Amino acid sequence: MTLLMILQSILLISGALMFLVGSIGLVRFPDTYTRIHALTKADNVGLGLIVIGLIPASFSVLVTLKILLIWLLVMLASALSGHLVAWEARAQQVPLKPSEGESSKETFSKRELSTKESSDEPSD
Amino acid sequence: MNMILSPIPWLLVIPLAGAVLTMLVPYHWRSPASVVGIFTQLMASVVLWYQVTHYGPQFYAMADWQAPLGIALRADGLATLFILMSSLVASACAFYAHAYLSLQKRAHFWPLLWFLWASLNGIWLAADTFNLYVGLELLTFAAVGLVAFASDERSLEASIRYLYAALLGSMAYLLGVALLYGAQGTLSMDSLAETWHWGPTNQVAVTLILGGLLLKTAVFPLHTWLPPAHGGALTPVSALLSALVIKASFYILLRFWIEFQIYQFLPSLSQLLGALGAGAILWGGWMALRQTHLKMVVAYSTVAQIGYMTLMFPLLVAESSEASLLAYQGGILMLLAHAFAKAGMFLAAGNLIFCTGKPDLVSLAGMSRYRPLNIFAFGLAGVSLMGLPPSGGFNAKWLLLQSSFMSGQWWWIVVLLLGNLLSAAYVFRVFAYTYQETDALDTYKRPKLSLELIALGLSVGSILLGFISVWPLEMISLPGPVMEALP
Amino acid sequence: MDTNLIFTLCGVGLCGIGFFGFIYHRHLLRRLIAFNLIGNGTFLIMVGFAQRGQGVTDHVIQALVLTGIVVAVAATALGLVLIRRWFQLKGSTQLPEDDAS
Amino acid sequence: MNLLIDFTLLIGILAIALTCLISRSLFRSVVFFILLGLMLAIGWIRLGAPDIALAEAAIGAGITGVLLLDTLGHLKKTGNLENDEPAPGRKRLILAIVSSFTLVGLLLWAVFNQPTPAINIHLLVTEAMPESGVSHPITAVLLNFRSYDTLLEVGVLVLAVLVGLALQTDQQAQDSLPGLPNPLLHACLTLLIPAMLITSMYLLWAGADRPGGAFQAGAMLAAAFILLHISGIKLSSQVSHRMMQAGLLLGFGVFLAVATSSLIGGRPLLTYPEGGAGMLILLIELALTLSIGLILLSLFTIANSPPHHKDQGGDHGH
Repeated sequence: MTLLMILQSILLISGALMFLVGSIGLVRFPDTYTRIHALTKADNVGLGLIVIGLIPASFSVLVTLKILLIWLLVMLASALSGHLVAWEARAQQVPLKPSEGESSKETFSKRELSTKESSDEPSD
Repeated sequence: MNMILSPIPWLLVIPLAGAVLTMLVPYHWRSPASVVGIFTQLMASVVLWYQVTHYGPQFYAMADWQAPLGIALRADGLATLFILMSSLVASACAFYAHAYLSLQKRAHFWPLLWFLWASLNGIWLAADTFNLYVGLELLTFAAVGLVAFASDERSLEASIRYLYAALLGSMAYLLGVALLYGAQGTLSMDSLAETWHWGPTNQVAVTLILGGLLLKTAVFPLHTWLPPAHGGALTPVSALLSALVIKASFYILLRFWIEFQIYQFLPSLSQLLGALGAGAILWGGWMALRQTHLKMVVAYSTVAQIGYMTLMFPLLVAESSEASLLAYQGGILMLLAHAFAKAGMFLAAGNLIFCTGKPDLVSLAGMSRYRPLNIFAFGLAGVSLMGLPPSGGFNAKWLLLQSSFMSGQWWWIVVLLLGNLLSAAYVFRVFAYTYQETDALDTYKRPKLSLELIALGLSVGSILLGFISVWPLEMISLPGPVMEALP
Repeated sequence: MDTNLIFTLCGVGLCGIGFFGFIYHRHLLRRLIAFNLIGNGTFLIMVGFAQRGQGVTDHVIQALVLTGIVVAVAATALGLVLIRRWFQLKGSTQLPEDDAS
Repeated sequence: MNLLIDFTLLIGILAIALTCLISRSLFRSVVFFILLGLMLAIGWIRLGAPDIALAEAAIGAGITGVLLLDTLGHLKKTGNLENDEPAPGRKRLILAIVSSFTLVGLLLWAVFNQPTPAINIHLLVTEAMPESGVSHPITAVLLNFRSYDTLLEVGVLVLAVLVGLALQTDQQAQDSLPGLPNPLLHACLTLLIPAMLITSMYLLWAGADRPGGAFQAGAMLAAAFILLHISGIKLSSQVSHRMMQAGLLLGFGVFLAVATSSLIGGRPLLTYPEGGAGMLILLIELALTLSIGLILLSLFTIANSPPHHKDQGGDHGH
């Protein structure tokens, strides 16, 4: 177990943890806008950590470049899709927060898993 | 033999090229191009028939790779007979469609027909289980497209039903092929037969394949998709579907059944298939008797006729090779006679509907006086379907009866006779309507003469088959994988 | 227990679930999704089962599955075209219940 | 450790599939279906099939997912999504449960009684590889050993478009999908589209000796086309109808022409001339990539445009 491997493991595990945090946020946050936060931010950090963790394992400039390219493209795509979801949600006037009088528990059960494209879902 | 002279590749290339061309050229060029294609196709079929009868079965290694690595094609007697049959019936339907459809509909009809034809030829010639799957899918898509392009509500509903049934059927077939491959490591039918191993895996595989193909052939009680699809499509399409398309999955079923000698190992399954056939004959006949629309009568008659073909399976018994041979011949003859008779009957029915402008039976009143030629065509096809002598249908049923006697399975005789009564009843019922007279003013349209002649030609063909039955029977008795595997 | 067997079993499960959905549901879109599940299950069985038997990576069956995937997407697209047309004509997402036939 | 991953995938895939089918919300079903495709892609990697993983992610999850989502949007627009969906009856439920359990039982019985295959086809593949003209076995199978299957398969694709076109009676039917007037989207497209085109060409080129090939490349190309289409840049308004149709048929046509040309040399259909296999395979794949891209795009746009079903008349009988 070299130092490098330990470092790699830490990076990979913390990257995976970031994904987990993002996914929990996706499920637990109350409305579309906050969910986009959870997804785009946490996942980008998670992916970044994993990419850095993977680079030492490749030992090849070409592969390293490819991994970095993947990272860049995913960042671009997730930024764009996050923006588009928020844009469309605003256009359809999806409310910002759960309406008054609903406990957070109810909101969760009603809206669980209406993922980022929730604008497409029939409003309940 | 020199490869360039072999008609086998041309039987695939011409229809595929026809499909590409008829999609590319302007609308009014599509029909002339197709007519040229039809004639070359007929020529290629005849050349193949000549070669097979004179030099024996032909084998063809696609891309020059021998099976099991590559895909082999086989043209034995059975395949050649089916190629001839489909060429004749499809040409007749194509000419009918040319006269029947509007220019725009025709423009879409031609490429669909060519794909249909290519897939049929591909299936008749195939000797590879996965290749058969792709062929079946090509056939399904073309057939569904042909049903749907009438673009009214009824045909759309029918095409969706048909698509779902057919997709489920092909998936079951593919699952069976996957299991066979896992068990034996090959897709080629010949090497599968050589290394066949009756374990649980193969039994499940055979069950799945049979189930899928029975669904696609619309064998009772999996037939519910068929009547709306065949009854709701445009007339030339109905004829193509009933005469040829359902035969493709039946043909694969037959090849599996005989070449892998399923009859020998699962005799209870043959009795089950026979029972399904009997159910189809009785139920299909009964339902045909109760329909109020002319084309639905003909469509339910197809359900019943599929039953007769299915009766071949319980009669293929390992104990008596003579009875088996008779059953095999009877079944194939049944299939041929049905192809011609049913195509003729659908086209004749389409003409009658065109005359009256209404699809129901009641409006047929006065037709026997107004369109005697058409009624004659309908009647000739009916004669063959009922199994009256002299017709292809009669000879086929006679062979099946003999086979039942010989193998001591008298119960199928009862079914055959009952079925005959039912078919007679539904054909005569249609006649009864045409002889009625109403006081209503005649507002009939006159169909083109060519439409009537084509229908008559096909019906006459089914009768003629009764006189030349020896010839197709000799054809299928040529040595080949099927003959070798028969008991 | 090896990878091939596990994914073969996964395919068996997918086929079962898909088949259930295909029979149970009447909504045309759901049935199309169910068909795709059966398809995916079949593909898993094809590769897993074959490789389990052969004991090595089997490129032939993998190529066949590629063909199968493309055919399945074509089938799905065809189904969607028909379904949409049906929605437009009838405003319904399912076929009328079968009558006595 | 690897087994742990496999088991996790197994449970995950089955759970997702089940959720996908029993979820009350159709939108959720579709999202779970796409998710299933991505999980399956990982499964394919575990099975040692990176080619299928690529195809599954691009075609199975990607294109199918887009088609399904798009249909959902269409349903929502026409008010069909919230249609009261009567729950299927109890009889249907029992039938479904019994038949699916029967199927699973049969399959399990078959799987656990697998005999040792008598034929090892991979030995034949290894033996024939040097003559195939490529060094990636899957490409060799698809475009040389079993090229006939692939030819028919491309036919199936063309046929699907053909049926769509036949149903769409009005040739110049207007596209119902307006472009998304989002400035950021258009800015990013200038970056994304070239990247996608390059990736597509890379996949095509890689097919000769690595996972990749015409189908994956075509799906990538289609993704680029569809993205352009969604953002309002319609290919169909840039090129004529005839050009479009020629593009759709190009792959099939080139394939068929190459196949037939071997007949003239007196060799079986689809045989490549000695030494020319590699070049011809690349040529076919190039044409196929373009056509598959256009075909998948057309399947998307055909589903999109409303058919004008005023009957054209002149049709007998109906």
